[in-house]
Amino acid sequence: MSAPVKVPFSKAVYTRPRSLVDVRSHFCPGCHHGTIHKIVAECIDRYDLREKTIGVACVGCAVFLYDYIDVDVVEAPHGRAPAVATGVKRAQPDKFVFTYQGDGDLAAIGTSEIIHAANRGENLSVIFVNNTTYGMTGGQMAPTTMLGQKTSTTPYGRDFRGDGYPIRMAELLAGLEGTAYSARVAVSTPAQIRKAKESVRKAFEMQIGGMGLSIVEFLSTCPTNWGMKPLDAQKRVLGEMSEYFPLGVFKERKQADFA
Amino acid sequence: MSAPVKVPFSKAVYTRPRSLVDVRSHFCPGCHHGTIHKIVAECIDRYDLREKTIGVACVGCAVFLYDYIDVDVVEAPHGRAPAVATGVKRAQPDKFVFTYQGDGDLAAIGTSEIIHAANRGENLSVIFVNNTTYGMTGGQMAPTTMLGQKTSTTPYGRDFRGDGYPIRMAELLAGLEGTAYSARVAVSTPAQIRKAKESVRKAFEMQIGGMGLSIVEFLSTCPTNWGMKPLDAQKRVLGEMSEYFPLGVFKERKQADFA
Amino acid sequence: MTGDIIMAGFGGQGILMIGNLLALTAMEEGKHVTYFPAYGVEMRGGTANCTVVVSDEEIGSPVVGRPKGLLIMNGPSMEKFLPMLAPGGDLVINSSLVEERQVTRNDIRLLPVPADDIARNKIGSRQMASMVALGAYVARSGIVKLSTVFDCLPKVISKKYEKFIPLNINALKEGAALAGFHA
Amino acid sequence: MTGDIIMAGFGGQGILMIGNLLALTAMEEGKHVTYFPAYGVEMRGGTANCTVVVSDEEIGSPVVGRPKGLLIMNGPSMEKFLPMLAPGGDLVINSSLVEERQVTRNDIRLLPVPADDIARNKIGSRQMASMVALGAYVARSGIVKLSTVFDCLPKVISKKYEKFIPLNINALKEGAALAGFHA
Amino acid sequence: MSTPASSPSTRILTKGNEAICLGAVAAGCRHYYGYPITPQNDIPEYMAAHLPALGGTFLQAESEVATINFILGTSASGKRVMTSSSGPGISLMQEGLSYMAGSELPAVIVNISRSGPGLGGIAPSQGDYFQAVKGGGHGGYRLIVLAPHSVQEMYTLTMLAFDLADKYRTPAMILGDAIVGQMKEPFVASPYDPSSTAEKPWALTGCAGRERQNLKSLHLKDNAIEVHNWKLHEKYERIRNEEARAESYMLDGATIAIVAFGTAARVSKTAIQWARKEGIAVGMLRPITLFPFPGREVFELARKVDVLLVIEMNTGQMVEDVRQCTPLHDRIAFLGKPCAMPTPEEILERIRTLAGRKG
Amino acid sequence: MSTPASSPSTRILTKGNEAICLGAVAAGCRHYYGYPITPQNDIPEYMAAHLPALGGTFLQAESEVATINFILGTSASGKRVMTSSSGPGISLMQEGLSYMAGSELPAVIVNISRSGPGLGGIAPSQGDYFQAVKGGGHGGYRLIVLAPHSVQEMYTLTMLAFDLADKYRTPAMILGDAIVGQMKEPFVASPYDPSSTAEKPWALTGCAGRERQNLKSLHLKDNAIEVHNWKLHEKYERIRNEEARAESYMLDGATIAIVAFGTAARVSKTAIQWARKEGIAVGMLRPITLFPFPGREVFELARKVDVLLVIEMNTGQMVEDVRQCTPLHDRIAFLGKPCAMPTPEEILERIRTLAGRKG
Amino acid sequence: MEDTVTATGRIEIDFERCKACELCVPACPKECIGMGAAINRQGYASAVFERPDDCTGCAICAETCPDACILVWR
Amino acid sequence: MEDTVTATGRIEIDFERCKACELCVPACPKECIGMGAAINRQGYASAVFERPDDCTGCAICAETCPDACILVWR
Ligand SMILES: Cc1ncc(C[n+]2csc(CCOP(=O)(O)OP(=O)(O)O)c2C)c(N)n1
Ligand SMILES: Cc1ncc(C[n+]2csc(CCOP(=O)(O)OP(=O)(O)O)c2C)c(N)n1
Ligand code: SF4
Ligand code: SF4
Ligand code: SF4
Ligand code: SF4
Ligand code: SF4
Ligand code: SF4
Ligand SMILES: [Mg+2]
Ligand SMILES: [Mg+2]
Repeated sequence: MSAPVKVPFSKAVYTRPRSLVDVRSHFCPGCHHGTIHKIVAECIDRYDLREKTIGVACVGCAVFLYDYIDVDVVEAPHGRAPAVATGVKRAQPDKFVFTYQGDGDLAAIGTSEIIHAANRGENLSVIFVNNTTYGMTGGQMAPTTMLGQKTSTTPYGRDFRGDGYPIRMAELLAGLEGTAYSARVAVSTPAQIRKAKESVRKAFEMQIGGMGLSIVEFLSTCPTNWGMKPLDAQKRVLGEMSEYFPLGVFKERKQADFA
Repeated sequence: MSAPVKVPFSKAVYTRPRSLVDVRSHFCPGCHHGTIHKIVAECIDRYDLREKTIGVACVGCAVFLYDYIDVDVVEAPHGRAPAVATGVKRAQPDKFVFTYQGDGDLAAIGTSEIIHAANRGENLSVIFVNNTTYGMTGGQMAPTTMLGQKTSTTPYGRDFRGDGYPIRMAELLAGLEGTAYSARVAVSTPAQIRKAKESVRKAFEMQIGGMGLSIVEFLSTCPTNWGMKPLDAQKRVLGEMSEYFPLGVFKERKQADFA
Repeated sequence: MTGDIIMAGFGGQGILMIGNLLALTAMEEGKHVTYFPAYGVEMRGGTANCTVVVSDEEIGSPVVGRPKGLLIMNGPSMEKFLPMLAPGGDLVINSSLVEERQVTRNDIRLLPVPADDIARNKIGSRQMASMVALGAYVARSGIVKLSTVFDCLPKVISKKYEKFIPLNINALKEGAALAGFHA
Repeated sequence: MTGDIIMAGFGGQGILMIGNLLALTAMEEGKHVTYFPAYGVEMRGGTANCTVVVSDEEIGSPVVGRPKGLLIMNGPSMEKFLPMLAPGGDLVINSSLVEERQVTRNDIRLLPVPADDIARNKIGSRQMASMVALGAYVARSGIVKLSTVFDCLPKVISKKYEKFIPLNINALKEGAALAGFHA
Repeated sequence: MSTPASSPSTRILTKGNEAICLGAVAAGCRHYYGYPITPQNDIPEYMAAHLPALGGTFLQAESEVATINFILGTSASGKRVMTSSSGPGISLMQEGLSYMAGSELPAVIVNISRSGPGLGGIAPSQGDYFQAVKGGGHGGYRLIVLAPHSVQEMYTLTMLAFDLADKYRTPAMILGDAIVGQMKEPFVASPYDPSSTAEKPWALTGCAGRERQNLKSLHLKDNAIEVHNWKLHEKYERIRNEEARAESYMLDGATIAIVAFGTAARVSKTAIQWARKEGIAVGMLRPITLFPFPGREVFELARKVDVLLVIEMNTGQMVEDVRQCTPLHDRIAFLGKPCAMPTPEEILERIRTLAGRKG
Repeated sequence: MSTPASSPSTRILTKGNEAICLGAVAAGCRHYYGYPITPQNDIPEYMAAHLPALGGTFLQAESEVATINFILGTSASGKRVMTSSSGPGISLMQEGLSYMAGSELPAVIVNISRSGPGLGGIAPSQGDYFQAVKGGGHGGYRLIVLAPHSVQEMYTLTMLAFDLADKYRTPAMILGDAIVGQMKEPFVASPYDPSSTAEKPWALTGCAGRERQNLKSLHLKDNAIEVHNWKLHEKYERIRNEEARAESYMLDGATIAIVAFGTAARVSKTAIQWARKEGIAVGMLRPITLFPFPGREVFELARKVDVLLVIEMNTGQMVEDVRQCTPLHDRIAFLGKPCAMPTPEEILERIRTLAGRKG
Repeated sequence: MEDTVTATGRIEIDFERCKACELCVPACPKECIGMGAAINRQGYASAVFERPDDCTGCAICAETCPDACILVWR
Repeated sequence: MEDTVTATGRIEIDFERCKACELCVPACPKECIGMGAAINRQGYASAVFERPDDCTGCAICAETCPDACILVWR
């Protein structure tokens, strides 16, 4: 091929990821679900997985996954995405299967399903969006809600006496034998977004390599239910949330330990 | 009082614990459930808790708790004992509440309930009997079944590819903020029995002191479903089981850290 | 008086608040009344609506398929609800955001109210737009008395915002004036 | 021939095995047959029982309230099942473990079989007690032919224990002899 | 949010879901456990805000499975306790409900139902009738099921549900929908007048001064489980005989009788008003209790009218109960609309057709 | 454990639970997920032993909630998949079943039912009839429900269940009990003759060469959920019209007709044989499909006989369906025994009474 | 690059899709983006490409926008 | 204590309750317990207090017995 004629600004350096359906999302302004969807779509594109992927949608603000990510998607009952994904992957081990779950979904009602999927080392990738609340149902307490945080069901602030403690899922799951990869990331700065992408890529590679369950926990915002402007919500992630939920990689299986 | 006249062998040094109902148990010969029931009854007696205790029975070989321990008992659906106990304790915070659960009950179907009860720091004591199988239903695989162990649903031996790994609950629960005490004990030697008693006492003291959830995991036998003589079953506990499931205290809250 | 109305607009425009206020007012006047808000996911994604039914008899459905009144605060709501308005019904639109040419029916009674403009320019607070529109609707429909609406304001405005009650009254009055009503 | 029987004893005595064998034999002889074992927690706690129904017609219930036969291998089972036996029915008891005075009915046909003793002393294996009892019952009731039972042994005994088939045949024969049957 | 009115003559504009809370609190309920789900979140939110000050306990569970078991534990402790949920959440409670029915434990379960099956949607629906009245869990138990059709009834029937649950030692369900749950209406906080003040000697409070006791549903020995089932059956028969409730609405001289509950009944009232104005003799029998179903009333009514028009917000569930209550099957007509409210206009249209008129 | 017989003429003494496995494997089912519970453990144990060699997957789930969702995922992948459980476990599957019905996903669910409510016991029971046929989950869906009464039928009806599930894209249930599950009978492994070979273009296999597609039960926009419910309703009507099955047993000239399914029907056969020998003209209509219920057959039968004697191992569930199928309510008699099998003697006794004879 | 006067990149903000969350504004290292006044059909006052001259085409804004409203060219 | 000839303790084994699990046998430091031949109503050949002379009344056997069949006196 001959070199293309150089026209100013003719090279698209950022376009919509192929696997991100070209529609307006229903997410609230500044909600990080949108950012995370984008990252997932980009990573699907990167490994050319679109035509062999089955996504599993959770119940929560991300329930419309099938409207946004251009892959086959099955809807799971609230919290059961890892179980549904298990059923898909056991039937089609050659396909790429991921779940996309909120913190109410994964860390409350779905605790058992994620723990046992991880413990079995199901060869799945889990995108876990921790926004410290139940977004879709109007901002109730989640297991990840911070101490003192006011939600519609902790109107006086979460108190560990009675309501318990914010639960750190990435660490908990890292403690299980079957977990191949567990990391916590955020998307509140451009640098964090880049790092988050790397983590998702790692997670996808784990599955491609047949290493077991990989999970990436995203610290995310819910400006609507936090009653904050999106920029303030980002600040909360960078501040108190990251303090309690440290970013980092908690487990990363090497080829060698998997035998 | 005057000193009693010394009659040879007149002093009972071991009698049935007051809180152990004087009936024959349905347990199989050499099953450690019997030993563990005895220890629980002894500790209830020790703190004079009998009249203020509500026990929560699980579904499993220990379902008949109410026939053996002389306290009020409510039966929970399979795996839900920690949730039922939560309901009891929230209604009657001044009472002593304990659950008694098998490994199928607590570590499989009841995973979510135990994790969240621990995470909330429910002020309960949990007696957890790990015999690496589903005793009552005839010896199927439990989440605690050892790799390679043959059970009626792992006729070719448990394989981590597919069946996952034996799960270490005492350690997992120790990782949660709300857990006050977590230990693993066994009752396969007289020394172990004494140590186990100490652990149960500790667990009960935690509740009496309002410290949060305490759990004692017992490595136990199921001679019937292991297809072993009771003495061989004890040897298995002392051998491969204790290797994979180390005995010890994994968390012990001090008054100071609970504020 | 008997009547029913659907009110709709962006979330944040105060739709549920004015619906609630209207219902309270009707109750205060001794009417049967129901108020039915949008709920659940309907409240995500930036739109909100509610239905108020006022009657002298026991009310059946609190949801109506052919409302006699429509109060529309933004363009998307117009598309959704205009077809439902009963022939001859009252249509109050926030003409600051909704273009009059969007009103594709002529079997209804249109009252365009530049609610945002009035709120910003005359009342001094954009928040008051929905009150302006409510004032206009109340005056036009006569469903309740404007003075009762004034009386009910303290019941929907929390203590913290009490000081804004006069502002709300002004807004209601400005709206009513547009419907030819002068308190 | 038509008949039904409940067999009961301690777990480990081989009750389910002889029940299964009897059912197989009946099938082999072209009969309708059902076999119904104890299951679930019934199998904990050391007792086991099963029911076999043999008939020339389609069988309704595989569980019977008034069996025509009873094969009792231990004391506790006697207490539980004796009242159920149909009047005139056959009662085979393992008289090595069950005392004859426990048989409180005289409207039935009793056949005491010192099964454990015969197994230990004549066959040389305590495991064979239930086979002795089965031999006695088959001979007494005539429900199937003893020779067909022999034929069916390989189907219930795994390859690993094949070498014990002659022992089993001996046990069956010893039992049958007690019922006055000599093969 | 509003609090109970001091004077019973005061009308307060109140949301249906909130009226349930007011009724529960008035009836002495101090324990509420739940898990969020639309369209009933007002209930946990109200309880979270108000129970602490009343010395009660609000606790958000990790799931509906956990919820119903919290409920079981608190009920076993002898306390009045309530939960609320919708479709998927209620389905997850079925095992626990079966245990509670088997263990004879009272509690109030609120189902502000939504569209199904599955995740369905949040539109109002009466698709859970069967689940509620036939026992969605295993083992053939029954729940007492009450169907409010107004904010006022959300309050009064909640109080009644507590009384009946205690009286019969069985879980009682309030079956509402998004319409009665989300709407606001003027409401009067009538004082709680307990219809039963059952003692609870069976409660587990520690065995001080008495023998130990237990609460369980397992009956393994001999025919104990059969005996237990007959006992439950007799209880259900007693409930059938003594607790059926229905509203007769404009049935005087009616030749057409609507049979509808909850929101469907409420909408029907408008249609009936309209039809009566047109001179059509139509009225309604509104079951207030769905279990026990007012079968005798339906039976009698069927003999008096030309047609029973059963209206439901589903494709036909209660109509099966109507059919089994009366042999006059050819007098039964059905108007169903799943996951949506029929409009008064639709109902009127149908009434006119049945009356042989053109609209 | 036995394996399928090579020659169809070979009779093999086979356990009912095992026959289900043989039927499933014959019908091409290679995925089984389950959780232990008495009295159906033979099924997972058989599958664990045999599926691996067939290239299939056996997986023991951590709970029944997880199980039904494994099933959902494998069904969504277009594979034939089965689970089995009993009472409490089936109750825990209700949410998932509702999702599957809503998402129109086929699968076979086996309920070897036990006594309830609650933990109940392991005695045989037909207490789960309502749960099975009325949809124990939320949202008013229906399952196809088949009720085998012999080991042979455990096999054939399992094969049929797979076919019907695929044909109608809906979960199908085998409703058995401990009697048919635990008993052994001579059994013939008749070859699988698929009654339908539905393609599954809806399966999620990755979107290579086609648009992406999804499987879901959520329908939020406008009246989409209403439209979806009408679609499901039409499907259920089609099933009602086309798939009802019943066995007529000795009904020639009968003046008394028993209506019973499963084990109750089986025991009734003995009683009928005895009664016929006494010269009593009694026969039986045995519903093989419980949903669709053979309502037309019942209707016709009721007009021909003097009395329909409904026999159930519960306190009265199917009898409600009989009552709604025929207006001849005064011809309906009921014999119920919860959590226990009625004996042929008891049934005969009742037949005699109905025939106006003394025993 | 810091003193570049002529743009080396260009962005385009989808006016109708923008939800005015403002996240892109501080994200842009060149402060090219500001919030506008015109309200779109969704009711939001979309972000605008205020200072195109400084744009380097680094795409940080696009990576940041949760609604994928921004396209970038170089 | 090791060479004590005369017992300082005594135990009693509940013949009917014993399930013959044999756990008490190796547990006794003095090897006082053995397995019997007589079969109880449950079908088990109960343990027996074979060498009472050596018993110290240490109660280890009792602590060990899962079925609480052993009582100890001193
Ligand atoms: C069984 C069940 N219970 C409750 C719900 C209601 N529900 C829908 S989404 C949701 C929680 C969503 O929170 P999260 O998972 O944190 O997701 P987010 O919306 O915050 O992204 C709940 C409780 C349901 N659909 N199903
Ligand atoms: C929901 C439900 N699923 C399954 C069962 C059947 N079941 C009874 S006990 C049991 C497992 C018992 O195993 P474990 O908890 O380890 O106790 P063990 O008998 O070994 O002491 C199971 C699965 C049940 N009762 N309820
Ligand atoms: S409610 Fe919260 S999580 Fe849901 S879309 Fe809005 S901001 Fe995002
Ligand atoms: S089956 Fe196992 S756990 Fe159960 S009583 Fe017997 S030995 Fe103990
Ligand atoms: S491409 Fe870079 S420089 Fe240009 S507007 Fe976006 S963030 Fe700013
Ligand atoms: S980040 Fe996107 S949606 Fe937000 S203001 Fe910028 S362009 Fe608009
Ligand atoms: S008390 Fe001690 S010495 Fe005596 S028998 Fe028991 S273990 Fe042996
Ligand atoms: S430990 Fe107890 S049950 Fe076991 S043999 Fe000894 S006395 Fe008997
Ligand atoms: Mg969330
Ligand atoms: Mg176990």
